[in-house]
Amino acid sequence: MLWGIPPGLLLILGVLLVPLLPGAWRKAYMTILPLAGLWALAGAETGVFYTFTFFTYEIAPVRIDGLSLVFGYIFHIAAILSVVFAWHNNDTVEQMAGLAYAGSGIGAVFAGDLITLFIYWEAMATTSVFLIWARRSDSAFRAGMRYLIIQVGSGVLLLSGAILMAHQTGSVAFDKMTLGNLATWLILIAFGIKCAFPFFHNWLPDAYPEASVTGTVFLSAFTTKCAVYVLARGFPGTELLIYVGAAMAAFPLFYAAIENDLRRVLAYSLNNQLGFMVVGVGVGSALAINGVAAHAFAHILYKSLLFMAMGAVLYRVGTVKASELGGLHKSMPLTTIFCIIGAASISTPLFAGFIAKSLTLSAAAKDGYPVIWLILMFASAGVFLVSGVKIVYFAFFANDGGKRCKEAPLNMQIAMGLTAILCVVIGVYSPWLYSLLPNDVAYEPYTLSHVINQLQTLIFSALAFALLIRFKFYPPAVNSIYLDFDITYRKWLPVLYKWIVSLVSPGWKSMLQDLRNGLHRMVAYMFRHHGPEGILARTWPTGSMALWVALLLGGFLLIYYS
Amino acid sequence: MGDWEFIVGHYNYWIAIFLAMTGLYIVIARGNLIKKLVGLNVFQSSVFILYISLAKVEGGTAPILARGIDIYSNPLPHVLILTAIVVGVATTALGLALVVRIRGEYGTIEEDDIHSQDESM
Amino acid sequence: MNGPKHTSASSSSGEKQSWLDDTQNIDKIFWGVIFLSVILMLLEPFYYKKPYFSFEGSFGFYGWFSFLACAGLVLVARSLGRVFERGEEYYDADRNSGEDNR
Amino acid sequence: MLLAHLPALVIVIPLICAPLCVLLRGKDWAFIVALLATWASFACSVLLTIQVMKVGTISYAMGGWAPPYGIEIRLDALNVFILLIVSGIGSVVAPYARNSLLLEHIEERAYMFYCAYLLCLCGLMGVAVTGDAFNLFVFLEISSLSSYVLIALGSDRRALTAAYQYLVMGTIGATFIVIAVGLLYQATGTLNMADIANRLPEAGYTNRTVIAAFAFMVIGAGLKIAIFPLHQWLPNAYTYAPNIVSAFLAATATKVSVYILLRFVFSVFGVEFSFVSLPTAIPLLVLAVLAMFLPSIVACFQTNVKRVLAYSSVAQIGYMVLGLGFVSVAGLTASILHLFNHALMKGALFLVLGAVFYRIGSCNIDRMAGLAKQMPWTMAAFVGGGLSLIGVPLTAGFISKWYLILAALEKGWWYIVVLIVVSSLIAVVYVFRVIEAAYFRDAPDDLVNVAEAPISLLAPAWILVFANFYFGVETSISVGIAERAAQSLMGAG
Repeated sequence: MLWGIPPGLLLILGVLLVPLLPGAWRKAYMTILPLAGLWALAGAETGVFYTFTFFTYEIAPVRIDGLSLVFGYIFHIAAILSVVFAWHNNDTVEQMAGLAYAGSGIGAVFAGDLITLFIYWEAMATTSVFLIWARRSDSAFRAGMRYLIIQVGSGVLLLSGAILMAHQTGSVAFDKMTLGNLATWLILIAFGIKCAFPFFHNWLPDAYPEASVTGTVFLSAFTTKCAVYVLARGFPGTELLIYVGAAMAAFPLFYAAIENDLRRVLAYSLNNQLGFMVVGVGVGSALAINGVAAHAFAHILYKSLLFMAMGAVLYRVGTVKASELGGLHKSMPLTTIFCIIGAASISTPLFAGFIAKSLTLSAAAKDGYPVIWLILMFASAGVFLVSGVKIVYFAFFANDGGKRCKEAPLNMQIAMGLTAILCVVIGVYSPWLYSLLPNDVAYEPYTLSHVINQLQTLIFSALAFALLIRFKFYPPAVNSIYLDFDITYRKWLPVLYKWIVSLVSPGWKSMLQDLRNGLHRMVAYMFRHHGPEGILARTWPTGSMALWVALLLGGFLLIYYS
Repeated sequence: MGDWEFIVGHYNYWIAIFLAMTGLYIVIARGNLIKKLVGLNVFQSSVFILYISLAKVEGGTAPILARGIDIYSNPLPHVLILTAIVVGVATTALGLALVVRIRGEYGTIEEDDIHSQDESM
Repeated sequence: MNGPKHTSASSSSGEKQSWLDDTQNIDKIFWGVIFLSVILMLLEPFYYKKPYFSFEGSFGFYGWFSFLACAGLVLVARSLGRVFERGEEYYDADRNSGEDNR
Repeated sequence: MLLAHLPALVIVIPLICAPLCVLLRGKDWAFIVALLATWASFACSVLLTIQVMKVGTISYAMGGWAPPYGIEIRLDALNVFILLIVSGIGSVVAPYARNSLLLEHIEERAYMFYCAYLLCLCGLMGVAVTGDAFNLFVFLEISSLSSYVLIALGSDRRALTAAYQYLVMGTIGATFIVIAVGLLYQATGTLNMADIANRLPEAGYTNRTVIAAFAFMVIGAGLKIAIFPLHQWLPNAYTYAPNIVSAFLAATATKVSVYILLRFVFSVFGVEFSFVSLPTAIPLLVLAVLAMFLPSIVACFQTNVKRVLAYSSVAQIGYMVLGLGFVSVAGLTASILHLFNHALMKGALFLVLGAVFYRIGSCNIDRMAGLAKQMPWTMAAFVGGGLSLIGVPLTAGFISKWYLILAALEKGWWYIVVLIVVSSLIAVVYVFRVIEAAYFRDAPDDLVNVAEAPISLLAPAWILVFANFYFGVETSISVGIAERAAQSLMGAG
């Protein structure tokens, strides 16, 4: 803890100074802040700090243990890399939103109880939406709005679950939960929304491609991985998650294969990778949880690398539509290399992805889930084809779209370079990452059989891709969108709503009209009696006043004597 | 004490009640401001009679401290009524002053005319 | 480090002809990939695969499984695509094509 | 030595200074004398309050005559509280007179005004302090007569008819009270209120004279209080009177009459007789509820803001009588508390209207449109007073409404609570009408450059507004005294 400030809050409060600093100072300050956070985190010892009681509930804003430390480190690293990537961009809103978003993500990871978690959860939602709105286009605004509704909706579910749990168990501590009652179901659904479970996943492919160039890099790291962390913390070993994870790993690939907007392809492949982590959480064994942490660590790196590459293309060329790109390797050679490293490190040996994902795969295999393991194999082959090869091929090598542009700006190259180096280093020297993992389980990724199996998988999926391209079976990238589950709430629901309104409104209007008339009549009636000319307000002749006195006296006497 | 004695025995109270009712009636019924004041006076005089009749002691003379006078009617109500009379006079004087001013302003002292003038204004 | 496309280290930016431009080099890469896959299949009997599951032990399982997986994935995706494809303005023009850049 | 005669001094000071003002003739001298007189009497009443709070009931024989025969001044928690209100308002309103009279054409006879003002103050304080029934009638007549004069000084010619009507009704009311006192004297043979209370049981509570006396007293006091059906004289009187007079009378005159009713009904006749053997509670409650609603609705339709406030006074009196009708310590506390709080509210509001009248020459709501921009301080004071009238928390109004509701709940009459709340909502309507006009409409064209009211008018208004908020927050004094008074009334009954 730097000067006693909890890790997440350090960034969030630090953001307040950002607008005050001019140009270069601001960029330096924004980079040093997460660095300081990382350095403070490195020294921190595990335990629960700053606990206080809020009404009768024990609040533990900072809890540091093996699992949260790993996520804490990677979140800080991701924050640093994203800030470096965004050096060229001096839109204050985006800078502040980005850092605050990273801060709230880190805060959520270290939250020890559901209430602190809820606060950071909401903070993440509200700060991240500005990264989408920073694009300042109408569709970005609308996508951001849908994104916000879904994220805040997840926050509300989390809160209601927390309240129910506090009511039932009397404590809001955030630890392993079982799916028995409504409270934990609500909390699971809340985590599921942010972890892009099937049917809740649409905000991911809908909002991420709409965010700004640098915004998506921030977005890709925190929300989803924080959701994975809370799932790993709250629901390890829940059988249901294995099947949900498997589904998540499979279906996005189909969309990614035919999708035109390359950042949307990456978003779908992000969803697919989350599937791996969710399966890991579902299996729940020590090895699996290690796998989840390692995979999250590696995935943040190579996914943000890919998003950076696509961001650079979008920044230079102005579009990431596969149908309009191609042949950029000539004008952006460095970005091409980084993109290839990013694609490779999805699961190629000697890169980060390989050593991380193999943990999950072998955990699944060890615990005897053949079908799940097959789906995961299908998914890992597919994801290499779709987000690895397709992105690189269509963006940089396909038929020349005739677009020429300068190389990505220097800060982008630095950021991508650093991320690439990290991917390679972690891939090559795996014990470093394994030392960071929560449970210490001995696992050797680089066995001969494992390497060859992995190479076979990759080379044959590349073969499939080459044959499909050669014989023109690969669907041409065409400028259209493909319907997803979100058609329900973006098309059918509005139509239904309009239909209901058209039915109800005539009745409603007439009812309102009657009400208004009734009111007017009443006021008019009141006015006739109480208005200036009314009997009650007119200046009475003295005689009638005296009459009233006599009447009242008579009345009282009658009552008293009766 | 039979009904007849009851009525004859308390004839002064009956007079007081009669005066009070006529006074009130005049105030209620008459529109002329001065007549109302006269009615008010009649009403107050009924109070005076009520108090005085309280003070009467059988066979008592006027309450004067002098030798030879040992039975005298109760002096207290008399004194109270002195004050009440002063109050009555003051009220009537003020009322009449007001009527003079109203006559000056409105040109009439009939309450209905005054009322209509105010309404029309 | 392999992948179907192998870029030349010395490609220069600007209009100069890059090594990849002539189709002859692309064929070389294509056949390189096929050659690599054949070698890997041949290596199969020389190492013990420690399979967890029975089907994992079959000959060259990882190779043909991933080939079929990818090919199937793309073909199914293509047919599904035709069913779910809609014009850009489907959600009443609220999804632009990501034109403007930051 | 002087402190021993403090109870008498409180009345004597204004009584002596009144003729003094007339002799001095000069406008400034008369003002100074009047000011000093009111402040002196306020100081005396504060000292008396402290004494009573320490010692309990003080009894002072006027002229050395022992109580049952001589006139006695008895001061217990209730008297001293009323004394405090009357002299407090009197002292705050007095400096106001200096400026507001200049305009209202009575400037050359200002000394007459100060004399009547002091007499009225002396009469009201006399009623509050005296322990003798007939003496109470005399002081009541003194205050009434001087208030008729004060009202008749109004600039509008309708002030004369209003004063005349108030005279007639006031005299009828006072005569009813004197009849009641006479009948009580007949039944008990004494005029000292405490003595009457002791002797009434022998006279027998089923004695017709006592019942008749009670009826006359209730109606007489009711007429002076202006309880609902008998309130017709009040609106014209307060509307057409000069602003300082309406401010002073609205805050004190009706309060003293409520004191008379409280004193007679609870101390003299006793709770057991007044409310148990005779069914007085129900009619009083009915009249109170009517008073809370009908005048408020009328107030919503008035165009002259002073008339709005006059009708609102009738409604607020309904609250006091409501508290009285509960016949419980909590009810009485609420009623007595409302005496105090209402005096603050109405005093402040009428003073504000005085300032408005001083600048734009009318209190018509349309003429007051857009006034907030030109007279921000004045209208802010109006908003302060208005909030207290509505009973917004942190104001004195809220406290009295709060205790009223507590009393109603204690009796279990939750529908009364609903009625209280609804009538306060009506109060919101007529207060907001004025605020809306002043703040949200733009000024009529001929009233564009209106200067802010002078300090001498604003200071008293703002003092009362601050008092409203002070007693809305710091309630120990007001509730403390009201509680003791209520206990003493209920206990003594």
